[in-house]
Amino acid sequence: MRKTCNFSIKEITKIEGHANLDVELKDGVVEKCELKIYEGQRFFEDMLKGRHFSQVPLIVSRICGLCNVSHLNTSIEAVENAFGIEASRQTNILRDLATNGEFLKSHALHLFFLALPDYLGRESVLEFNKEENKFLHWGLSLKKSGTDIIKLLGGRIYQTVSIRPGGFTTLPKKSQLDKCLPLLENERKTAINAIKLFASFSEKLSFERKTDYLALVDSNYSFVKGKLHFASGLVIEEEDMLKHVEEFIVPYSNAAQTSFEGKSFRVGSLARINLNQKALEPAAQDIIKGLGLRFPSDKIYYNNIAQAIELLHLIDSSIRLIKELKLEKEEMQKIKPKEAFGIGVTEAPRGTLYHQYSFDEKGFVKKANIVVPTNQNNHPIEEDLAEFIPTLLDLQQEKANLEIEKIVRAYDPCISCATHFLKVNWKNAKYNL
Amino acid sequence: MIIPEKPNVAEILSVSQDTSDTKTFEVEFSDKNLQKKFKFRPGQFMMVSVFGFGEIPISISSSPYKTNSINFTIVNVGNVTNALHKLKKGNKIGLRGPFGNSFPLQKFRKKNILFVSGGCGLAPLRSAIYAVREKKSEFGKVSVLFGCKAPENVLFDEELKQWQKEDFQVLSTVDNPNKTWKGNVGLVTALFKHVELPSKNTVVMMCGPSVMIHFSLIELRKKGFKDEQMFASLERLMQCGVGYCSHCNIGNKYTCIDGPVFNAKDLNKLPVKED
Amino acid sequence: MSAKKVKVGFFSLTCCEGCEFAVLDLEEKLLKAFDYLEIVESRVLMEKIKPEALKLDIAFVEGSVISKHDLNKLNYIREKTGFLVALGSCAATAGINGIRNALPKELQERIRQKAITPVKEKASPLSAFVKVDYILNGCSVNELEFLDFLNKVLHGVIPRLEEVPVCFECKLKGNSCLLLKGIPCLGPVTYAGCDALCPSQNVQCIGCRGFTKDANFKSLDNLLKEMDSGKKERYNFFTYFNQLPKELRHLRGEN
Amino acid sequence: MNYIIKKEDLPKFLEFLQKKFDQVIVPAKNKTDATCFQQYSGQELFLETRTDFSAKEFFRPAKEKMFSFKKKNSSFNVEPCFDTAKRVIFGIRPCETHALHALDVLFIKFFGEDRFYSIRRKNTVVIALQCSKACENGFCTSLGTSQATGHDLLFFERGSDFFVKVETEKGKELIDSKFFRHTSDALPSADISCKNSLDTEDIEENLYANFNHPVWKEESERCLSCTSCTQSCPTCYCYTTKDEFVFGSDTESERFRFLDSCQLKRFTEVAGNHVFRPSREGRLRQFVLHKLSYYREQYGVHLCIGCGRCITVCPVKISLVEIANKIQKHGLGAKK
Ligand SMILES: Cc1cc2nc3c(=O)[nH]c(=O)nc-3n(C[C@H](O)[C@H](O)[C@H](O)COP(=O)(O)OP(=O)(O)OC[C@H]3O[C@@H](n4cnc5c(N)ncnc54)[C@H](O)[C@@H]3O)c2cc1C
Ligand code: SF4
Ligand code: SF4
Ligand code: SF4
Repeated sequence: MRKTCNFSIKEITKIEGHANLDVELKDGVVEKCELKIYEGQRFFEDMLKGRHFSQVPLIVSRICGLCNVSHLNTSIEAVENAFGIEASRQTNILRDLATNGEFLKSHALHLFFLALPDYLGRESVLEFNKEENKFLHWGLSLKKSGTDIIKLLGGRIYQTVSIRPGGFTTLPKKSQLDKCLPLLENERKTAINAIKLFASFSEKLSFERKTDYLALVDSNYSFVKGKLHFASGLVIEEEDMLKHVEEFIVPYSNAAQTSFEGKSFRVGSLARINLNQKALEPAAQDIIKGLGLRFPSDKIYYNNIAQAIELLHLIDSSIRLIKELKLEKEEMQKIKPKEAFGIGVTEAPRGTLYHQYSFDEKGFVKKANIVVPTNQNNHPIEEDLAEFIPTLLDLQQEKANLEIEKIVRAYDPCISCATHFLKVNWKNAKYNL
Repeated sequence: MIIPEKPNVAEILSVSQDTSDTKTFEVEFSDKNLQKKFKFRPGQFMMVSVFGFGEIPISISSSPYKTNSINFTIVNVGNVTNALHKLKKGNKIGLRGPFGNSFPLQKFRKKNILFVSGGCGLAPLRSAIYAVREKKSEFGKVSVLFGCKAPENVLFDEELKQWQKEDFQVLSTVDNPNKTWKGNVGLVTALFKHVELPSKNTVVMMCGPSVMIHFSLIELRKKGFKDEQMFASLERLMQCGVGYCSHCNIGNKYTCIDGPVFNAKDLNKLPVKED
Repeated sequence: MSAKKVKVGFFSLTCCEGCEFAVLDLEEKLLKAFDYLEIVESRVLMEKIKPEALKLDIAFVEGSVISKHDLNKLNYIREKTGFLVALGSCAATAGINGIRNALPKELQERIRQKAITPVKEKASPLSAFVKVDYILNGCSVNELEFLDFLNKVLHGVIPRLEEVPVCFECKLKGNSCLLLKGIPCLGPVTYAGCDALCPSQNVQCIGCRGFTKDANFKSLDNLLKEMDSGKKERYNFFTYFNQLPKELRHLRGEN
Repeated sequence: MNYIIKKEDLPKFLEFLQKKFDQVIVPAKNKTDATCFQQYSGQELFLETRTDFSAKEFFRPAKEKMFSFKKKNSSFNVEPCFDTAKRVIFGIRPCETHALHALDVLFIKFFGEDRFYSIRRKNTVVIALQCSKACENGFCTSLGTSQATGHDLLFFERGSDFFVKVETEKGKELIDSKFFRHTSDALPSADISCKNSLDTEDIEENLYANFNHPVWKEESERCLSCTSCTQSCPTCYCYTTKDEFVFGSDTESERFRFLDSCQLKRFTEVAGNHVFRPSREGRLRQFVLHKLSYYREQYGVHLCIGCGRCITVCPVKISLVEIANKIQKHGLGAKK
């Protein structure tokens, strides 16, 4: 790579969505590094205007194919919050379970199908050799342990249907849920192997940068409840997130970015374990110790290890939840709409997710605001790359590009989530969003 | 145990390409006994299976006096027929039948016969034509009318010529002629004026698209034909051939068991044209 | 099945990519299908496209056409492909993206001005621009329907889209009808094929598989009206995944 | 010979049956609160009135495998796949025993046996339950189907007991002295009176003669063509066959048959997209006429047994009784 050059990486692959990267390098210093997300915007926040609250979860779950349960849960939390509904204990447990299922699915897919080829030096999973093909089976069976749960609870894996404000429209039989246990038990081994596998790659991507982290912290490692912690020290209530996190538009990209006190911060698995390691299931904590892994960490590849550790945590926590669960028939709560305002914050597989709605007296949406994890991660990605690229000068351009993409992929960015929320600052008050 | 829905394996003996989208298959039951016992009457059809692709009703187009094999003439219009068209000599298919009623030829003794056909509707009539030809002395004069879209769609070209030589009156017409076409142009009904047969003592057998049948009946009535003299073979969706699936229901009749051949008098009572 | 592997590609325009992942959900069955398929392009799965390799037997395209970029890509795919399948409702009917098409004109115009990559006036299904050979509809697609499609296509059979409403499958599953319980449902006007997924979970069908041609919108609308569903609710309901049908123009108004 | 069994002993009786049969089928609620017939597994039974869905699933399933085809040495093995499970059905109502009778006529008696049906039928013992009150939309009394036929045992509700009438040898074998005791009491009354009534006089000819009556168009304007009527009807049997390759195989395929519905356009659609009965009006008429006219003319019994399910399940409240009565009253052939 020349010391002074402009280059761009077109269509970064093996990530969810479409993004380019433009870089201007001068005398070995990055002058410009722009992650250009050009995937067409879908304007979800505008599309939600005038829609009935009952439709909101169903529409927003279409924001992302991979983390639809997270969008569902978050929007449901916001709707219930607005109309003063308190979900029952059982409903909460089932929602936790569904969330676990989705994390399992999402992490397994990302680790084995998108990230692993990087570490094995293959172009794609389709080029794995016989020996490496076994990793695909690991990935698929881990994923299946998650999707089985989602399918049971939600009716289907993508765009689940039975998770609704007020409860579940149908409940599975306890015996059906119990049938998931053997597979989950069985997958513990695979998860442990996965952790070891990804830990063994630590040499391959050693980039490290000190930065801030944000995650929902709760003594049960809940993805739904808790307080928001910044690694730099601040602890805030869920609903105050936007009082501290500033969202801003970048002129070159279809996705917004965020900052906290003017600086970037990372979200996602790494942030969660950095901030809340002690709340992980015991087996997950043990293996961290056993392998001598050190959290908090600022190494970005640790994000993949963190995902693998979460796999084990998710399995154990799902087993516990299912075992403890006594499934009873429960009617859905009736919701009476009123003029109201509600916020929901949860952890999605890729990080903190924020939904906020205001409704009119009949329950139609007046205004919606959604902040997704990838918007938050885009900012640190750019800053990482600005530091990282100058270290690649001895590499050929093509090789360098690959290294750059690896960093981007380690974040598991979900562009299709990120682009659906173009923030528009209207001058005209009528459509002030 | 007889299972009416169970196909019997049969072998394709030969395939001939009649037109660009039509092939005639000569087949024989793999079970020689079955083939020996096999009998049918002109106008009947069989259920033809291409294993893995489906089963369709197809009329028998060969002579009822030819017993060592069965002929089907099939147009490639969809998935099963397309799969059939890919098969070659020696390939195996499934057969059930024969099903349905037939043209009541025994009642037509001493009568003149007018065949009216459109497109692959000539296939079932061909079987009847062969039957009449075999026992020529028992019948009166014979006219065969045939219509299709274009000259390249003309079926059994050689045979039409052969029949003509054997003093059947054979008239063909196409909708879209080309330069070399010497026959008539227009719908089959336009051929009626050339038919030499008197309306009295003549029976009509027809098979073709439903519009063709509809207008032929109207035109022939104008020429003095009585409904009792006219027979048409109808087409409907069929899944079983034995009255179980009800798809071919027209009014209180089933095309597969009460038909496919209907007397025009009965047709009047049926809601053939429903919309 | 022919000895030669069938070359397929997966492409995504603007959407959530859920459909491509739904297909991945076939798991071991999909791996088995790889015996017969050569995946030439799948951005989720692999690195850069190899343009010279791009001569496809089948292309599965998910997502709607929203930008010029989408359109160029779609035209390119069409050129290189024998059989183009619209995968999912975004590609088939514009799906959820189409909601934007019904927003007030002024708002739409402002959105367009502000967008960084030029956005087309409307979110459109693939068929608005190119010939689509087959539609696998649904949000997300039904993976079993996808498998069935593959199985047929590998044997040279082209399945056809039949005029069958969701209710048909709903009743086959022995569900009680939501309409009879006073809950609005789009089952009677929506293409079946999902195995009546939503009604089987006690959730109304919201029409994600597109409206049938045989749909009796007027009658269903009247029925919903009798169930005390207001004009705005009904408008909302019919336009979840589909453009408002002509017969129901009267529902459009101040929104 | 008549017997009595305590209602509280019913579960024990069903468990006893479970030992003798592969499947014990009972009426109960499903996940969506619809009532239907399902395998007994200790669940609460639904015995108030007839179920929403009929028991036809166990005679004419929605999807059944008919044959498996295996390619072998360039020929094919054709193997029929019969369902030979031994079943007992408890709690089917008198009207539905007539539905089975109507199907027997076509699938067993008329052309030779449809084995897929007849094997199931012959392997099933039918325990009918007499209705003690008329159901919502039923009109069995008009069609003479309120008394059971062709069943093996008949249960009557009587206070805290069931009164049991034995009809066949097969039924007799199930009378286990552990639960049943002999009785010489008189048979309880089986009379019910339906609110709905259908004028059946010359109904076959009259309906057919009124093929073009305006009522068809009027009613069909509301029709959603949702097929709920045909699917809930205990006698709707029309089917479509389909072949499918076993996934990933060149040599193995299977033939299935699926329940179809005349309310769908595809029911009469042939190659080239021609539909013989395209209009909603025609499709609705086909349903009513097949039930009340054609079948009787062909096979001597009505295909409608007056259970009223099609009326109950119709989201837009189209009623074949109303249509038929309207024609009987005002159509051609109406008695003045
Ligand atoms: C009594 C009778 C005799 C026939 N004789 C001949 C003949 O001699 N030669 C010939 O070429 N064709 C004949 N046909 C028409 C032939 O059956 C159809 O062309 C054929 O079924 C099309 O099947 P496909 O799978 O290729 O088409 P697709 O469009 O793929 O059909 C799908 C399914 O629909 C059904 N179907 C479609 N069209 C028809 C149809 N017209 N009639 C009945 N079922 C249909 C079949 O079950 C088929 O499997 C006859 C039809 C009938 C009813
Ligand atoms: S619930 Fe919906 S899909 Fe099911 S029958 Fe009723 S209207 Fe149709
Ligand atoms: S029931 Fe309706 S909304 Fe649900 S998956 Fe099927 S078509 Fe889509
Ligand atoms: S037509 Fe209606 S009333 Fe008659 S048997 Fe069928 S469902 Fe029952």
